[in-house]
Amino acid sequence: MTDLTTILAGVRFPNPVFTASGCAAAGRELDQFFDVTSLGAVVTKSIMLDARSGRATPRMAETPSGMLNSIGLQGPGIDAFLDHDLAWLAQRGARAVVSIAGSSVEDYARLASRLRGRPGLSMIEVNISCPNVEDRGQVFACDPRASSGVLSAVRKNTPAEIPVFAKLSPDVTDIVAIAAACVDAGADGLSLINTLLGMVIDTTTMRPALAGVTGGLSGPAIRPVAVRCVWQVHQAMPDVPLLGMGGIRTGSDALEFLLAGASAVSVGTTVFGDPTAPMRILGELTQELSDRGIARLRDVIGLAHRPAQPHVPEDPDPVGDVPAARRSS
Amino acid sequence: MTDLTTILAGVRFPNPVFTASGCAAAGRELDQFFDVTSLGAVVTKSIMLDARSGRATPRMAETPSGMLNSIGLQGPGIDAFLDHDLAWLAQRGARAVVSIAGSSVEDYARLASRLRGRPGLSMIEVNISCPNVEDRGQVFACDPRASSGVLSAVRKNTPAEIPVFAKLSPDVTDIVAIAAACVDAGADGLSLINTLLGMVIDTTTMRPALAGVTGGLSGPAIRPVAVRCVWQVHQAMPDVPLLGMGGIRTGSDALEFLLAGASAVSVGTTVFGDPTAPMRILGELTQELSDRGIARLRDVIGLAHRPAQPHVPEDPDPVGDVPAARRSS
Amino acid sequence: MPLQVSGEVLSVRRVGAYQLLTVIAPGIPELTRPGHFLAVQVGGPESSMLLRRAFAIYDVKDRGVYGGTVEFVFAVHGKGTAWLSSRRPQDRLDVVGPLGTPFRLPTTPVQAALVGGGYGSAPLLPLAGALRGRGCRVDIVLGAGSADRLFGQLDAKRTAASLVVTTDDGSTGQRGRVSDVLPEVLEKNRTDVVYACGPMPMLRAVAQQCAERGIPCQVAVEESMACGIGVCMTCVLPVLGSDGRTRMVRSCVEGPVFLAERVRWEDIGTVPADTVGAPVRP
Amino acid sequence: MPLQVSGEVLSVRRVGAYQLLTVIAPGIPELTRPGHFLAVQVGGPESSMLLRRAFAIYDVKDRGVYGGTVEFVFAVHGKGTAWLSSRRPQDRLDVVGPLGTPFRLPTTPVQAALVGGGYGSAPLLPLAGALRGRGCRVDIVLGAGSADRLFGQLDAKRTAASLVVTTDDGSTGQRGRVSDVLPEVLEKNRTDVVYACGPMPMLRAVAQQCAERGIPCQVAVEESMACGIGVCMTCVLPVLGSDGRTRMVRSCVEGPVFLAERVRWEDIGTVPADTVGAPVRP
Ligand SMILES: Cc1cc2nc3c(=O)[nH]c(=O)nc-3n(C[C@H](O)[C@H](O)[C@H](O)COP(=O)(O)OP(=O)(O)OC[C@H]3O[C@@H](n4cnc5c(N)ncnc54)[C@H](O)[C@@H]3O)c2cc1C
Ligand SMILES: Cc1cc2nc3c(=O)[nH]c(=O)nc-3n(C[C@H](O)[C@H](O)[C@H](O)COP(=O)(O)OP(=O)(O)OC[C@H]3O[C@@H](n4cnc5c(N)ncnc54)[C@H](O)[C@@H]3O)c2cc1C
Ligand SMILES: Cc1cc2nc3c(=O)[nH]c(=O)nc-3n(C[C@H](O)[C@H](O)[C@H](O)COP(=O)(O)O)c2cc1C
Ligand SMILES: Cc1cc2nc3c(=O)[nH]c(=O)nc-3n(C[C@H](O)[C@H](O)[C@H](O)COP(=O)(O)O)c2cc1C
Ligand code: FES
Ligand code: FES
Repeated sequence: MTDLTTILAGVRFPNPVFTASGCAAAGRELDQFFDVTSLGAVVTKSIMLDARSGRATPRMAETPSGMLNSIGLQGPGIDAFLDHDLAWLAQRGARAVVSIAGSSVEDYARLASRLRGRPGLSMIEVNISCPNVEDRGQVFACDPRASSGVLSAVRKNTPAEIPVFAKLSPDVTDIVAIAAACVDAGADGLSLINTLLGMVIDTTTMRPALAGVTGGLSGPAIRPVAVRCVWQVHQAMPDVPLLGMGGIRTGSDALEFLLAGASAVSVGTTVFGDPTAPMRILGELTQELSDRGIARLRDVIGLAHRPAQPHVPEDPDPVGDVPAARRSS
Repeated sequence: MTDLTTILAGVRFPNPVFTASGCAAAGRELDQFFDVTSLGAVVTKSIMLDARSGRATPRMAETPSGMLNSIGLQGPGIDAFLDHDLAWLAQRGARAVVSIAGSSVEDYARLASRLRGRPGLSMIEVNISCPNVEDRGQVFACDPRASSGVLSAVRKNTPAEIPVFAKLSPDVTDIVAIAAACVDAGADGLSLINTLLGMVIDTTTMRPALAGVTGGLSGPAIRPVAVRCVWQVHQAMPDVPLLGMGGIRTGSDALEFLLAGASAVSVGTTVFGDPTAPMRILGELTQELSDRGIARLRDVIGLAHRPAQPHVPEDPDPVGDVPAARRSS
Repeated sequence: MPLQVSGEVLSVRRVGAYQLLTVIAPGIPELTRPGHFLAVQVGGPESSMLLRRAFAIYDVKDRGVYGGTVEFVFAVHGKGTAWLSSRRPQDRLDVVGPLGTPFRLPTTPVQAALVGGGYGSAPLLPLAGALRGRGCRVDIVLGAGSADRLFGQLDAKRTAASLVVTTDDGSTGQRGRVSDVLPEVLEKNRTDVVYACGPMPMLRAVAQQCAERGIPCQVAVEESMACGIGVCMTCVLPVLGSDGRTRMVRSCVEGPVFLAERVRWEDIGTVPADTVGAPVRP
Repeated sequence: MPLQVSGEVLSVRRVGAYQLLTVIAPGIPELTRPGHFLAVQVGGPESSMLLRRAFAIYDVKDRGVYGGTVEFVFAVHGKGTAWLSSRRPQDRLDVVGPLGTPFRLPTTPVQAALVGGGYGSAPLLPLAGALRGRGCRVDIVLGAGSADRLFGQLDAKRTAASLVVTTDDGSTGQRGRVSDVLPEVLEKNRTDVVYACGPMPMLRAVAQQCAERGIPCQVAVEESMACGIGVCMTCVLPVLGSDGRTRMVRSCVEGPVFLAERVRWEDIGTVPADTVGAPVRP
């Protein structure tokens, strides 16, 4: 039996497969398809202080192996969320990672305070890919100082036993610098990655396909970028736990993120095409590990950073159909 | 008959479909599949001063709707390139856009000087996604100052009638800032975009799939990011001509880039799967334009930025099977 | 409680301009009510298309030789429906359903009018059966661009007390739109309730005609959907709640069937300023 | 001068552990020589797989009922070959070929030994025919992991003056590797020239055995290829030029067939320090 337990900043999760913020609402709809308590955790849609209508439609466009979305953080506001969504998750027995989003440092601090002592809360994910109204709408996650401000405010307002993860945007020149700023400000770990800024023009109307003009690109299309971000950040700070995400579709994809340095993974866009995917992925990952004779999940975390084992001297002449060139794909 | 002519910084090209640097060598191999003189231009693989072996293999990995490459700018060096490749293109009657790459500002300046007065040269594309040996290997394209240094050196060493385009990396926080720095330094136009930094881990060997660890992500997967970059830069500087690229596979994709603000497009990765693609795309684009009753290609450049025409009041009840929701896809 | 089923394609048949696809999907028929929809995976395992396509459920058979089949009617529109139209018997198809909120049925026998545009008739035909089962009189109005885009005309003729057909080009029935004939149908039959499915502009016109006459109307809308199961928030439209406040409501869960008078027809594609949580405009 | 042809699949047949695919590809047969390869598009129009897959050309027919067909043999390895194995007659397949530099044939009748591993025998069988056509004696050695991974044994028996078969598991022929039996074959037949195709480690072993004996040897290598036509530079390996200098050489254009003594076997997967343009190490 493979030990799938993973520990994020001191908190134990029975397995490393989580949902991704904004791709599972608050778990209730997916609970129709599988038992959400068998997930490592449910990561809830980023919640803001007040109710938000979100943007106008069209809010999505399918792209090659990906999709764009521009939802605009539609949600009921923190109070309704606590009463209806977090309460449901707690009562259901699921582990909840609550994602929070704000327009100012103050917003984030107040959100963290509202979460204090709530049953069911395992961890906070701080979505900093939001425009900062106090800085001409500049996205927090694009600036180390702004990111640091948010994270230190959230950390200060959160009990020590609840890990605070900063969720970073890949749309930056140096993701390691942002990661370091968040960790220095008190983040216990990092979630990598949020969507890439993208755009589709509808060639029929000859105008942007989304009402919001640009949107966030997600899905397998971005997986190589996500794996690179996890790799770079783990390389720079091997002791900081990472929650990896971006285009995970199979157990082998999940393993890729673990090998790059993630301690757990979120499954996002894939759920739209395959609502039972998180359970399938968990099963496939377990199989991948046992196929490799790996008894404990934590033994593969960051493994790809270690030099390849000095393996048995190469067989000079294995005749078959698995040529050496295959190492490359 | 649709007028496909496009003008980049004063230079006329008979049509807007170019190859992409590094995806067509110097045109000779593709000339076996179609007449390379019918392209808008052949953009040659980035050439350096000296011969370069490139990186070890594996150099590529297929990814969902994309691929990673890590070639390492293998090439024969500028002298052999001028004698064999540019000379061949000139003799063949093709328009050549020569891409240059260096490790220092000095390298770029010398490359530009070596290109002076060469027959066949229509334009220079300056690939600044290269590590700067004089700045701890920091990539030029990631820093406005470094980008500016390269562009002003190349512009100074290039005759006025040859446009100099800077080719930008999307891996930056603010592509408009880099674009502005290049234009201020004398770039006549911009090529958008180079590959995104990505990575694949081979889950069989549990190690990076590429010998170079990270590689450049290209193909339709990145198209929404490329269109967004073209849109943002055109929005900020509508008078700067843009050469758009990133995942173009069909004439409709090419049209998307033109609508976003590109004056011409490069077809890269698609050529690997479909060597005759540039000609197919040119045909499809011509058809798309004539289907829309557009007589001149230049009328669609940047069109998506203009507000939609105040169209005929909506038909209150068109019964058929094209519901309103379809505007979104 | 929707199911995810990897079923076998039984047949794909051309019906006029449309395709009628039958798939074996045990468990789904029993749960289906008229107005429910399916979300269908397209493109196969290595496809670049990640999202499911939504289709109204037309017919279901609970039992029979194959242990439960589901049918839907579709127009080839883009890449996903092109792929669907090339399915052959025995190919596998992954479907999720039944999804959404179906049509609400009257509890007493009333006079019902059903208005379908194009393939929008697909969910109305089983609805007609269900209404008849409750002792309702059913009048049907079907419209389309041209004769080949009318679906289920024969079926409708059999079930309905009356059938009126319109086409834009006059290739069959009356030349014109369903809204040209609907007022007369409503008056002649003293219609108590209207059900409509079709393109959004048609639904809007029908909704208005019903509102003018005070006739309750249910419509099945069609918005772009990424997930179809309520987790993504892409499929919203502005709808008035019972508290009189407008919210951006998910059409995949709270719809696709809505009470027509609750939908803010003029504001679809916008966020009306009085929506709960609307951005504060300076 | 390769062609790009969208051809019709004639058949896909199982042959032991492999698949044999025949496609109508007018124009390609006439240009093909033994050792040429094809690059095949996989996954269909909306596939997430962008790159072609390379396969050695096995058999070609220039004329006949279908106006030119091409055959190749493949192992199902990953997603692309899985898709290929599910092709049915009449499906379309886009192929580019013939590609690469084929085997060079001797100008005088010599004693030739052909060594194939797994599906590596596919290009050797037409080569055997061509060599026989030039009056050469042809001895064949085939090896594989197990009997089902031997391809073309019967064919080889017919064409060759002698045939030796090895399998790793001894399920047929001699238990062992081709390199266990090759020395004896070379000596017994006084072989003048060797041709080999198979996995890289096998090629390396054969190359070494030939080098030790001073027998010229040509090998067809297999490197990951993104384009197959010479424009991308992904498929390189370190090869000595006639000037004695090592270059990273494209195996899709200058290969896949190389003179074995020119390939720097130990350095494959690296850039040897003395390669033209190698990075200067501090
Ligand atoms: C509740 C509901 C019921 C529907 N019932 C039917 C039906 O019975 N018969 C039928 O032919 N069609 C129906 N549609 C429309 C059908 O979903 C689209 O025609 C189909 O998704 C187009 O897919 P495509 O791949 O061919 O087009 P593409 O343009 O390639 O699709 C790209 C993306 O846009 C989405 N999209 C495109 N058009 C529509 C649309 N009109 N509505 C929603 N999403 C769209 C697709 O789902 C996909 O995600 C229904 C839609 C909804 C929401
Ligand atoms: C010149 C040449 C001739 C070949 N001849 C044959 C043949 O006759 N029969 C046969 O079964 N196979 C042959 N191969 C190998 C064949 O190309 C691969 O098995 C095939 O590409 C695997 O594709 P996949 O989609 O199943 O695997 P995936 O692993 O999904 O492929 C992913 C990517 O890696 C590449 N790749 C994976 N394995 C190889 C490999 N071994 N060699 C090159 N590229 C690879 C693929 O082309 C693709 O781009 C040949 C390869 C070359 C270069
Ligand atoms: C429709 C949609 C809504 C999303 N909403 C949020 C959100 O509210 N907060 C957040 O941090 N990330 C949000 N994301 C980003 C995902 O959590 C995830 O980081 C990203 O999509 C990459 O993972 P994927 O490729 O598996 O989807 C959203 C993504 C999608 C597709
Ligand atoms: C194999 C390969 C090699 C490339 N080499 C270069 C290069 O030498 N110089 C350069 O500026 N861009 C290079 N590129 C980037 C392309 O020119 C192009 O900007 C990018 O691939 C996006 O376009 P595409 O998606 O159409 O390929 C290369 C891309 C690939 C795939
Ligand atoms: S389609 Fe995802 S919430 Fe409705
Ligand atoms: S495969 Fe592209 S150059 Fe050889």
